Amino acid sequence: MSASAATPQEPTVTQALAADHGLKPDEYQRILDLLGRTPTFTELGIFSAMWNEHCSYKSSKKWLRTLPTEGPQVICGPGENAGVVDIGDGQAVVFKMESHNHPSYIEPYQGAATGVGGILRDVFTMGARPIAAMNALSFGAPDHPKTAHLVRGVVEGIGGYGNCFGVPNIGGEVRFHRSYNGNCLVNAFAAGLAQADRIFYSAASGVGMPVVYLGAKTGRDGVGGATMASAEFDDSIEEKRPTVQVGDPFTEKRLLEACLELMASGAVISIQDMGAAGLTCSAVEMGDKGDLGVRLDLEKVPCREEGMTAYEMMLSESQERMLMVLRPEKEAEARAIFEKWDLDFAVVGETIAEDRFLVMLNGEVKADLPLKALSGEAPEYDRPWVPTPPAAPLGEVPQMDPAEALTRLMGGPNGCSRRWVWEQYDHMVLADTVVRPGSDAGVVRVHGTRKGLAFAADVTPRYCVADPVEGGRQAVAEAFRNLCATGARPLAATDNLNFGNPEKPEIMGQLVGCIEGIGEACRALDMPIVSGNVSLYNETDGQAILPTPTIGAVGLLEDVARAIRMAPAAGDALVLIGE
Amino acid sequence: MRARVHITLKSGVLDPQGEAIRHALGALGFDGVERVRQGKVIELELADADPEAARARVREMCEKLLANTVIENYQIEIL
Amino acid sequence: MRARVHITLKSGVLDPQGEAIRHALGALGFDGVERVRQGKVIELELADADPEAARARVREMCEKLLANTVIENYQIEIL
Amino acid sequence: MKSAVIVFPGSNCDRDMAVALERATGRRPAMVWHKDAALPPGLDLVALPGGFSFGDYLRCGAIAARSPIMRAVADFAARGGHVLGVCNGFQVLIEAGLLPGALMRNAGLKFVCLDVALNVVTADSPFTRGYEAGARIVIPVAHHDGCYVAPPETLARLRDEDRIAFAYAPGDNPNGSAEDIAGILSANRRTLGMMPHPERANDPLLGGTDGAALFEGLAGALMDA
Ligand SMILES: Nc1ncnc2c1ncn2[C@@H]1O[C@H](COP(=O)(O)OP(=O)(O)O)[C@@H](O)[C@H]1O
Repeated sequence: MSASAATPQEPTVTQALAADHGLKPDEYQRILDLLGRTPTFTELGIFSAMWNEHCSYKSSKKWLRTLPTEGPQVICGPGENAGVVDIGDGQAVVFKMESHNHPSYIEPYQGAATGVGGILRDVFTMGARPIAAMNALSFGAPDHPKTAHLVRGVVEGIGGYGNCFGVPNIGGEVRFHRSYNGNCLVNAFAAGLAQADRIFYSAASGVGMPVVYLGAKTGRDGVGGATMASAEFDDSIEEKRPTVQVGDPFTEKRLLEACLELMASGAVISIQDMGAAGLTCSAVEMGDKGDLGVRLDLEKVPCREEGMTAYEMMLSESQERMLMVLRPEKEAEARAIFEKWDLDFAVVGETIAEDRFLVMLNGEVKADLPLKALSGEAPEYDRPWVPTPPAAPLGEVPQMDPAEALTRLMGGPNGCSRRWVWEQYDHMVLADTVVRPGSDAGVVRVHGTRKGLAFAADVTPRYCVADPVEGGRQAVAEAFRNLCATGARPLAATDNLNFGNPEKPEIMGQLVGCIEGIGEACRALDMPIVSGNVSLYNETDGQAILPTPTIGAVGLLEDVARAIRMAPAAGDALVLIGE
Repeated sequence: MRARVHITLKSGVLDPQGEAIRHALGALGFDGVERVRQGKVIELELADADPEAARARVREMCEKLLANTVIENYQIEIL
Repeated sequence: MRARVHITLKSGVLDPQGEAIRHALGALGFDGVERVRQGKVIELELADADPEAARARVREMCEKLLANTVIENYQIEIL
Repeated sequence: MKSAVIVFPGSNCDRDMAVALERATGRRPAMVWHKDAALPPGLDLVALPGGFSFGDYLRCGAIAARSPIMRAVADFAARGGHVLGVCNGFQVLIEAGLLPGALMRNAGLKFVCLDVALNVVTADSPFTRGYEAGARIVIPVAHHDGCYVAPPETLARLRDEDRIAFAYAPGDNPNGSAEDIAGILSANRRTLGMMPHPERANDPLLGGTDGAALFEGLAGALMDA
């Protein structure tokens, strides 16, 4: 029943080792109390993955619960891989936004590319074919020595992945501010189209069902990366470098096609993509949601490298992988689909009745944990926070010739055209792009129908830093307006909350304030939040980024032929609406 | 003076290109190809006269531009 | 057995990547870089035992897939 | 007219191409998997779609060009069948030796997705008969490796034999192609490869219809045949 002693080459688990895994002393104590023994090395790795900020949302959960997430249009709100919203005629749009900030700062091309890959997987894991993507980017000052390199790498990485995968990237944001000098933000959004009654969820069901590994092979990529994504940067950043992963959009494209075929075949009971700490988080989530245990036999995991340990396999962040619970009678059919697409397909375990996460390698127990406790008992904090004091009134506003002021604004890094960015993205693939980047929101036609979907991503961090509540409201309102401006009826939104270190009460105050403002505006506008992502510890040497709660919003046009573009004709009247 | 820089992915870093090539070779009937890795060569024509100074400069070029040292190794030959 | 294939653009074929590197090196203050050409290296791990047979096979791989002989030259090393 | 679209792993404009062909011909094209060794019988046209076949690893189109189905496509072309390759499809045709020259990394080294102006250089082909020679049309491009290069003798032959189908309008060359070449024909004029995407300019809603004449002209030519 108990896990075997650590094998000789495995380090002994101590509080110091736990600290290296990002677990605070009280969190480690919690593990000891829960198990009644010292965890094995693999178990420590599993806890560190499950209990870090990235997976457990331990600092933000309390506040996220206050967001409005329901509405008659909502089929599935937060908690799954992506949100699902009804668009009529039995169809649904599935979408989410997610950050890949730290990896993109370390290796901009691959960091941004794998961010796009991750968000696309979130969408097609639910049975949706991706139809649109956006990206919201925040970089340091234009003259900072790293900025040009980051901008070039991030934009190429987003393009490199999305263009190859074949999803139109139809909008986003780019901003420059010195607070991002040491910590850029890369927020990637993806949306897909599914049949409303054919959505796939992560909850496993049935005992003794095969757990199947799909996609690319496992390597030592990013071992420790999920921990990195929640750690503040400091000068030791160079040492963390080898944890970068390389994306393979070609494999992802095949994985998409294979998964959609598989889902159509009726073989899938539940499915989950492997993101950060892939095998760990995906297996635990499927078991937890389905009130089942999971047993994994790691020697069956397709590996790219030799001699991988259980610890490494459980924490690997190799991309383009999925975990699925399969209807056993469909195994041959399912395997044939994956073979057709030259992808790995391996039964690596099964669901079990007890509340247990049992990880074996060559018959040896590597981890034996209560499964529900891994997510259910994860720490949750009510971190101290202070409200942001009202901003000091602006000083003397310099007087300037309006025409000159306008030229300055339009020529500045934050006001100039973003054509250089979006021309590197295929924004027309799938031949349904009705409103291209450069307008208020991008619009794609729902293939084969007259309907259209509009997408916008917005936030104004300088408002958020001055007044988080107002800034939160404004981000929602702007996204809402950008949808309306194309003629769309806003449906729902996703949020990507990027903040500094939540252990500082003033940063926590920004988070609390922005969430309050977002919640208020979403309620007032009937635009629920159906998915989202939180990225904290965006700081370098104690300097936090501007609070940046990006809002990605989705709207519906009943007749896409009536979509409005920003292309007035000569002689059109100019009308100002609003206050 | 000429210098040649070989840039290869660090071991353990995924090489999707190499994998695709291996697969394609297999499909063309070349069997027994166990592993393929793809890298870059960059050949530089330099004004330097002293090979050691050239090597030092090329090393600096690699660190600053030619190689992505996060995921790549490099190797310099002075010809 | 390992083989290494160097694939380079034929002389006379424009190499925009090499040109861009040369330019970027200049901008970084590395002067005297007169020419830069970028090529590929493909490293193969082969089951073959006989080096001459391996070389012949790799040559065939180059002709059939690895190099585009319209614009590229290749060179094989058996290691 | 009976057509087929070849699907490689990594193709991503296969559906777009099928939609355009169906719109012009009223018949849904057959979708043919790259591992198949034979084409469906009775075809008039084979289309190779855009995308990133095999990830565009090694060289764009190189691995796809060696797929089992490409032998059948080459036979089909040799027997006088019509073949259209767009973007990645053009790269595949070149790598398969069905069209001369090579397509290299864009001169600007970046992926470019934008509308470009083209000149229809010749109307003398089943693909371009729907246009007037010399017409100026606008069609989007979206590629990273579209810089057409060929030895001078090849370029001269293409010119002399009137095989340049489309050229980027002066000043609108997005990739540095020799002689602004955007699309070329085979010697028998029945194979066309082009970097711009006519299937993306085939519907007023999507911002242009200048690609429609290509599909309609083709349908007309093959219907008459
Ligand atoms: N990273 C990006 N990727 C794609 N499109 C972008 C990106 N950044 C900005 N855009 C597009 O450029 C246009 C102008 O952006 P922005 O100034 O942020 O507009 P707005 O203030 O109307 O939201 C919008 O159409 C937007 O979608």
